[in-house]
Amino acid sequence: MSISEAMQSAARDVLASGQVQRVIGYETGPHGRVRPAIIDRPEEAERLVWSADCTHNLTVYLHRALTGENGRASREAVAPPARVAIVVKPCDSRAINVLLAEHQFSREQVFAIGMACEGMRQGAPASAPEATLQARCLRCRERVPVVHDVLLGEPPSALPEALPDEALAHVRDLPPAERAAFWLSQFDRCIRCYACRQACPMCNCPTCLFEQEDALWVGMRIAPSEKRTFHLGRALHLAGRCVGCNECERVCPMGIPIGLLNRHLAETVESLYGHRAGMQPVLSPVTGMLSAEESAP
Amino acid sequence: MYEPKVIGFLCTWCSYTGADSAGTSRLKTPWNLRAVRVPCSGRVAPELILRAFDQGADGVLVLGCHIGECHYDSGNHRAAKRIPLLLSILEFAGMQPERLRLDWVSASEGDRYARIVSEFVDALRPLGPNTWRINGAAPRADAAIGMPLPAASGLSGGAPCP
Amino acid sequence: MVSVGRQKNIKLLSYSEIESVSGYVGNFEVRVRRKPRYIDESKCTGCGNCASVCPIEVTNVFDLGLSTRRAVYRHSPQAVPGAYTIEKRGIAPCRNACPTDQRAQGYIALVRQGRFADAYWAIRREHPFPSVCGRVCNHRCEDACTRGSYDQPVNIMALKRFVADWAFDHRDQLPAQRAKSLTGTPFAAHPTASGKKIAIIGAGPAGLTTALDLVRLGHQTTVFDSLPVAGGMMRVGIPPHRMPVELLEWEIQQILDEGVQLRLNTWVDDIPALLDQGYHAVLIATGAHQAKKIPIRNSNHPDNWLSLNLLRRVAQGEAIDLRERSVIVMGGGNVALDTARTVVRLGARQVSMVCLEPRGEMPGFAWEVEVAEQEGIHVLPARTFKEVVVKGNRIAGLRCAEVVFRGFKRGRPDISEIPGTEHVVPGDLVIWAIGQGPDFSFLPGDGSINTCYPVGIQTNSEMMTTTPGVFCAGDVRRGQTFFVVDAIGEGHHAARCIDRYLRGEQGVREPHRPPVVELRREEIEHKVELGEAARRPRAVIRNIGVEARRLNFREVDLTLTEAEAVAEAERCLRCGICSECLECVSACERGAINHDMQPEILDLKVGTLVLATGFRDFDPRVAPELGHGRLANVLSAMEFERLINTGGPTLGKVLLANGQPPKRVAIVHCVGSRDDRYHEYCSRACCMYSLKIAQLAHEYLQAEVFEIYRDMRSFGKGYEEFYNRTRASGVHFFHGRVREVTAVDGHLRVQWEESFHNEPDQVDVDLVILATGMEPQGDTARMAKLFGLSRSRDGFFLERHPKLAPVETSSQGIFLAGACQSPKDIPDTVAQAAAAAAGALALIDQHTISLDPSIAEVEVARCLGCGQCAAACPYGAIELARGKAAVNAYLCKGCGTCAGACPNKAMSLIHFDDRQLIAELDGALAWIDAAEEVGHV
Amino acid sequence: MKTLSRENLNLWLDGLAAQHALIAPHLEAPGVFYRPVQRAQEIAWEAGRPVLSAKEFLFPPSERLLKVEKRGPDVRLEASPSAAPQVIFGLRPCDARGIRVLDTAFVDTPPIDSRYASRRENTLLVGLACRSMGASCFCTAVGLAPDDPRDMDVMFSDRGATLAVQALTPRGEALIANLPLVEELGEVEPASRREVGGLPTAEAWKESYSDARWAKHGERCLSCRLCAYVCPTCRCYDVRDEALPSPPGEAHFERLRAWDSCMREGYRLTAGGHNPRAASGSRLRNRLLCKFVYYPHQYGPAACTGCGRCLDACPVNLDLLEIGGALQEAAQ
Amino acid sequence: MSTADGADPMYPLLGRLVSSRDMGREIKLLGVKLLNGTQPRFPAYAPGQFAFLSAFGIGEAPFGLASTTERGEVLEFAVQRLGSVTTGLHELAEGDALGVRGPLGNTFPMEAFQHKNLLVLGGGIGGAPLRPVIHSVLDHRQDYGQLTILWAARHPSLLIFRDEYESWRAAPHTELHLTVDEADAAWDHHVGLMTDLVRQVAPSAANTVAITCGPPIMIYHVDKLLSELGFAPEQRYVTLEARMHCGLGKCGRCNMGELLVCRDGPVFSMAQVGNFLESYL
Repeated sequence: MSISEAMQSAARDVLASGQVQRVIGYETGPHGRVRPAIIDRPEEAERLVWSADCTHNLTVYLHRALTGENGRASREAVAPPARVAIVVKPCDSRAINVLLAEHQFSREQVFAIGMACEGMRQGAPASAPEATLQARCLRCRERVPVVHDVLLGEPPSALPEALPDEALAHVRDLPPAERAAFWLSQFDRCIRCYACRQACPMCNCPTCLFEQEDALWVGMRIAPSEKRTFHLGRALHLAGRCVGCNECERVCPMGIPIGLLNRHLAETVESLYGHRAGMQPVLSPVTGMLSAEESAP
Repeated sequence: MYEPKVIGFLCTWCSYTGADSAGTSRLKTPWNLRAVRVPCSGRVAPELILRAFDQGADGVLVLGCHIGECHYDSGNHRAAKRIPLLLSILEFAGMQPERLRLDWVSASEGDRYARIVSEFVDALRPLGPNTWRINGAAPRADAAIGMPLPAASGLSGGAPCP
Repeated sequence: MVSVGRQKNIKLLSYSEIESVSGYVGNFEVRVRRKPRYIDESKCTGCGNCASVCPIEVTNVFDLGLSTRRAVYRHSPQAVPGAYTIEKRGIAPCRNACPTDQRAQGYIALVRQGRFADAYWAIRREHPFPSVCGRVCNHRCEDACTRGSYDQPVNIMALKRFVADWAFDHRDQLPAQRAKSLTGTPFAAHPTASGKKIAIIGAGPAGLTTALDLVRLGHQTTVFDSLPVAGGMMRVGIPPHRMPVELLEWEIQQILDEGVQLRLNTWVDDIPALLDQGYHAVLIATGAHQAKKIPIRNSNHPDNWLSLNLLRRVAQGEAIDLRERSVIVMGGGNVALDTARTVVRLGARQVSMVCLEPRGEMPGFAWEVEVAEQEGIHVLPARTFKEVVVKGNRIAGLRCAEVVFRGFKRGRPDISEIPGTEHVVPGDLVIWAIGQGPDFSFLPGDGSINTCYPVGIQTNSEMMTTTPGVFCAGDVRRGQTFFVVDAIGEGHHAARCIDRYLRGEQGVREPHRPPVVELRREEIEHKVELGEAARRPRAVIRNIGVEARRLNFREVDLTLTEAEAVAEAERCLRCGICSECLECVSACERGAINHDMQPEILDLKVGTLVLATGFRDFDPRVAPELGHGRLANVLSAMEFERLINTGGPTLGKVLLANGQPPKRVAIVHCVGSRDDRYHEYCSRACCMYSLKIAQLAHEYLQAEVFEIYRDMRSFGKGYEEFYNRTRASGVHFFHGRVREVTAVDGHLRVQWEESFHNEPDQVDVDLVILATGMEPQGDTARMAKLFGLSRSRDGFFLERHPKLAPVETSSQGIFLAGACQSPKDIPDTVAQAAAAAAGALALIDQHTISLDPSIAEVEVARCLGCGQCAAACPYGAIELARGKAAVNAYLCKGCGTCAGACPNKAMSLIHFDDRQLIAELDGALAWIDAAEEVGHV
Repeated sequence: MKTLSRENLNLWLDGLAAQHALIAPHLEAPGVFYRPVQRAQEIAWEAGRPVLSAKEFLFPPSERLLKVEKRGPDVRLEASPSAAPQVIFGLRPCDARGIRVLDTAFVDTPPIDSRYASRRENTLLVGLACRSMGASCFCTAVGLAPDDPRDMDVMFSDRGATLAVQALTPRGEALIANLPLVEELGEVEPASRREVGGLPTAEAWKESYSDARWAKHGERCLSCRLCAYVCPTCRCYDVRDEALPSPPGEAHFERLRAWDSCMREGYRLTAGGHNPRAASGSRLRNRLLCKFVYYPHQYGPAACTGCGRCLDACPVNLDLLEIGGALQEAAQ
Repeated sequence: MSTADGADPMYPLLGRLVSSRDMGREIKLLGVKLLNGTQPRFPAYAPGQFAFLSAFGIGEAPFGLASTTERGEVLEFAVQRLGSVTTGLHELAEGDALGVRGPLGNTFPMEAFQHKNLLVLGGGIGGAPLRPVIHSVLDHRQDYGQLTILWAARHPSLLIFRDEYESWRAAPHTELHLTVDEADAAWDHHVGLMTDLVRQVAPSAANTVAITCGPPIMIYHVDKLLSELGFAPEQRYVTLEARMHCGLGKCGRCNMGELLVCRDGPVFSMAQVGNFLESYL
């Protein structure tokens, strides 16, 4: 039985047995593109697939699914599902932990179908033959989701050596002036479509701080400074929360290396506070107390 | 002669009073600092500091009570946790780290207050005005940066994502 | 203070600790732990009888160690309430270690005071056979003794023996304090008869102890024993050279005097019958009197004797002649040693002791092995017995082989024989002393009383055998010989079990064991330093010479002299402070004393709190250069105050170490204050009290007084005048910062810097008084956490605002009064206290409280309920309710940390909200030249 | 047909760049964009469809409507200056159509939007025919062609060494008036077409309003604005006053308008808190129906140019053709 | 085409606040006088139309014109403080400058209403755009039949134009009915929802036109009720509110299906609304 089939039957079972009312997984769309699938009936399970192109972080749908906020065409409220099954990769599963810590839903509401992950492919299936793993997957050492109720697939016994983060090192090594110029040129391309934010499971504020009507924090102008403020601000809000799924960077139509910001802060948080987002369901340490030794004057 | 514009977030119990005592004891402190009084250094949201730089501040100085002496038990712990992260990301984005500093001044330490502010301003002068606040479009410079940027999710040529 | 005590609206919870504080202004919940005084405040008249009989002397903290007080004490003559208090630290390790719960520290303390009779009766409380355990005990008390961790344990056994012997020697004029020895126990001198009869089989330590306890509980007890003498092993197992018979007999007689019936020479073998005869309960305490043998070749040759039989014969006075015999004693335990040493006294030509265990691992006391060798016994350890060699029909010796001994595995020795080491130990009489077990032959054949071989008779936790009403205690229960204390311990327990069996609920409860004290090394040293325990080494036991022991059973070890006993007793550290000797209980005429008092938890609901936890006097030893604690005649101001106080330890006399009154006195200012090495702040009160001291020294001691001051700070009403008067009275004032105080030929030389021009920079005096400053109480940090307060740099509690809210704290409804907020003198303290009281009353009177307007508020529409704010709030004022943050306005102190933390700025701080702060920012940065302008695409 | 040699073309373009703003496809790290260029050689010739449409040069992501200067009670308003002339070169037919579509809303339907209008009348559209259609292109389904010249002022067709040129408007004529054009025999060979089916009729779209599938699609939608911002015809905007740095004693503001999208959750949220399109499905439906039903109703033309950008851009692969196809089936 | 001042429809006319008085809790009636000078006068407007007010530095928002041209040149707007713009408008002092754009949108077909009985139902701040209707009727009393005004609000303090009730009642063939969801001590009128009041008044549909304005949910229920009472769709008019930024049919914000509230509305007959693709709810 292929992993896709295993996933399908897992989904079918939990739906049929009424354990969950909804399954969030992957399906294949037009042009062979893999995309999120949200199914409510056992017979739909056959649509589900698993491949090295399932790069989306589906946890972005969890909160909305569980509160019944999305998936309506009319204003009649629909009763939200009591429990939702979701297909998670290791990185995605860490997002679940973060969201649990932030009380976005309870563990009981989630049935995590964990996938032993061997990394996601760069680019399209069309380019399959020469397709390489995404850079983030080459850097990643985790193969088994930290959160899962079932685990599908065999975690590979031998792990390839994790690659160093060259891009990050490169930017860090630039002289400040050049770094500033580099980032400005990147931010300048931003069209403020907010796909990065919308695709991020952690960006779940009711209305983004940087898009408030009153423009208190950042204006609506498409000037580099506004865009920089948005991106840096967002990175700050993700400090200690970002699980490195890199969706923000993937969905960016303008190819802005947003992931660099998050990775940089993730490293800072880990080195300062020894915290890695999502390894356990604990809040980001950023609002916490200093440890005894830190607080020593 | 260039004079840095400095915003100082002073916690009302320690550093603000410290500034007060610096004044009452006639200590010379640079005029560059414009004080914004906050109840506690923990109140200083990183976004506020970001905002200050966007509005053209050349430097931001956050002063709170010494760790362990916070009037609010541990508010300053939070500042001590957050602000390093802000500094880190600002530096990563190309700002000189000298432009943001978090330090502790107690109500009695007028001298310390004066010293820190002078140090801070002196460190800023050689840096010149902050180029952080930009007007108009930035130079499209990424051609200049020969770094391996990830390909865009590739709208061009219809390479789909993924 | 007194008026406070009398004021009916003031509930004074003295001797109490705050355990927790929760809630908020108007609704505080304070959990108070009232430490037990062990004395009922309402009954205590403060007469002090308890203190007069209390044997425990400890340093008097109130007099700064200048005097001592008893473990039961009154804080100070003026204390309110005047009730006494017993200071306990739990029970001493010695008591805890003893199976009989013997309060060793108690009788030791009494011995220390030469109150030997009291000591005797204190011992008798738990222990009917002090003379025995004063001799043959394995004294676990000493193993546990804290002093052992310092140098050597107190020789408790010797002290017990001393008391026992002293009592025996003075038995005629011994005050009859039996009743007193029963106070604090469940027993009564003249108990009301319960009408229950109990049969006890076996007159050993277990049986007799149980019998005595039961009689004291009002039961009728009869003790049966098959032997013609009572005492069991104590009587027939311990040879006279270790345990003189007459002492034991005297102790047994006292037991019989209390009404225990004794039926000797009676072999009971039908226990069910006893129950039929109207006994309501039976106790089997027959001990373990069967010596073991192992079946080796010729082990049944008539010259194979059994140790216990020999000892029993000797104990019963039979004259046995072993001259011309050479004896091999098999075994390495205490019985073997007793046997061997007995054999020596019976004149044996040669005595060898052969045992399996190597030297050092022999079960017998090591010291006694030495003694045995001194007495000429050949100890041959680490040998296995292979056969008893018989030549003709006489035993020629014992064939042994040397072994490697690896201890016991599942009761069997784990050994391996060393090849080629076989040899014969010569001898013509073999005595087996390799252990003994109980005799079960008297048990009913139907197994209704179950034995669990090899251990003994099976009992449940209540000591009852498998037959209801039949109990079992002592060696017979354990199946092998233990120590007398264990038997007594089990005896007590059996008595309680039986009583409970007979009376059900009304029966005696098991005594509760308070926690054991563990002194830290520095505590021990401190006690020794303060002289609470003598430094001298452990008393050694003298004994009669070896030759004096030939052919007789004179006791070998000598008892301590009274002087030695007292001296040894002085080594006790009194770990538990109160030793629960219970002298006070019998001394108190109002029955106010209750040693079982438990701490009481009070949950108070109060609207406001006032902290007046005061200060701690700066410890001048921290500044060694000033010589306090190092040089004689250097006093801290407080010490001087106590001394000059007529109610003080010296009733107002101030004399030098040499007994002379001081002629020249120097008062050193700013000790610990205004000194960046110690405290930067000025303690404010010292200058003025120094002036007072100066006047006292000047007027009452007619001494010449020198004030060495940094700056005279005589602010405040009438202070400057006081200073001028003092100056005018002839007290010398020298400006200076004292560098050090040294002893120079019988004087104290005070040297200082910063002296004024043409003024001295040193003075020789014979008394130096250090004007020590104030510092925060040691537990200020804990209190701050408890009450959610902050502390200022100097460690004192932090007021809400130095100028505008000096008595309030950042926590609304909590006020500060006195030196816990900062050093201050009495008028200031009173003023602040009044202000605090007024503040508290104001709040109470309003019935409503107005909160600080600047508190956090949530814009629910923006909140995503992530809980960062709650995590950031130092006061736990934020809860998540239905996925949104909610602020408890009472707990919120308005620090705004939540607003700083909230990623979406749903949390904002009223009066410091983001809009306002940003407006400030923009204003502050508005000096950007107007030319600058934002361009556009 | 008239042709122009590549050299001359480059010379001409360099000339244009010198006089006006010249906007043309330009290669940047993440892909090709319409950008102002200084010289012909900066132009990316072989690149496919640019990441973004050219609408930003007529309808910028954000622009100032007016400037407000407050001095005490007095207020001075200042209109923004009119736009400078610009030539957009290498424009794709779909993007040209996009601009035409915007014209109908901003210019052709009164009242005229003067900001847009002033840019539009200063802009010349110089097209470059696509040789073929990209993977996700479906211009043919909306009645366009890869080489459709209709919406251009001037149209170029690349023939290798030379390019065929045709002017379609007087302004176009004027623009190429003095170009060294060469008359060549033969016709420009048409670009290779690919027929793309499945796009429902306006009626079918309208019928689909209450189709349950919208909810399903909505479940997947992330409510970002990618589709709208890459779309050549999406023209929703937001208006807001924002502070400008001002001299002491004065307060300067600008009235901004910036791109907005009906895909945004708070798009219809009123101050009273009422949001008729709180559900993602209804927003998705509104956008697509706007293209094929509402927009035509309000301004005339259908508002989809078949550029296919939204198909590629959507992070979760919401596919207009797929959705439409399904609806079409349902309609029949 | 040019961007000369005034020609740009996005370019506001400067006006001054001549009066700002409280009508209820957080509700002010703003009187605006346009600056004369280079700017053209504000064209004549008719009941139902709206205009944008600019609180400079904060933004622009649409408000129904609460005045009539006939009653003078002062433009009146009832503004309830809800968002940032309305707050900004509330904070303006008399004499302060503000911007006005309009008049915008369609109007009530007052001619068509002539000689008909009018049922005017105003809920809360929604009553503001109906005031011109009432005024025109009162000013041309003889041209219209019976005028029945049903005025509702969540709370007495939220009722608008309270000071005019007397003059309304005083007019011939005119009745005014008030209701509030929750009353206060002083309240001696009907308590309950607008629908309750309608049931109580039970207006006859004969030769009557109903004009409703208020929160969408109220419009929805009232309209249902009216149709039950026999009002044909053509007899039922509403004015709808929607978020909008231009008022010119450009910004695309205010569409309800294919219709644009700003251009095709805000006044609709239920005959039209019935054909909306998208519900106004």
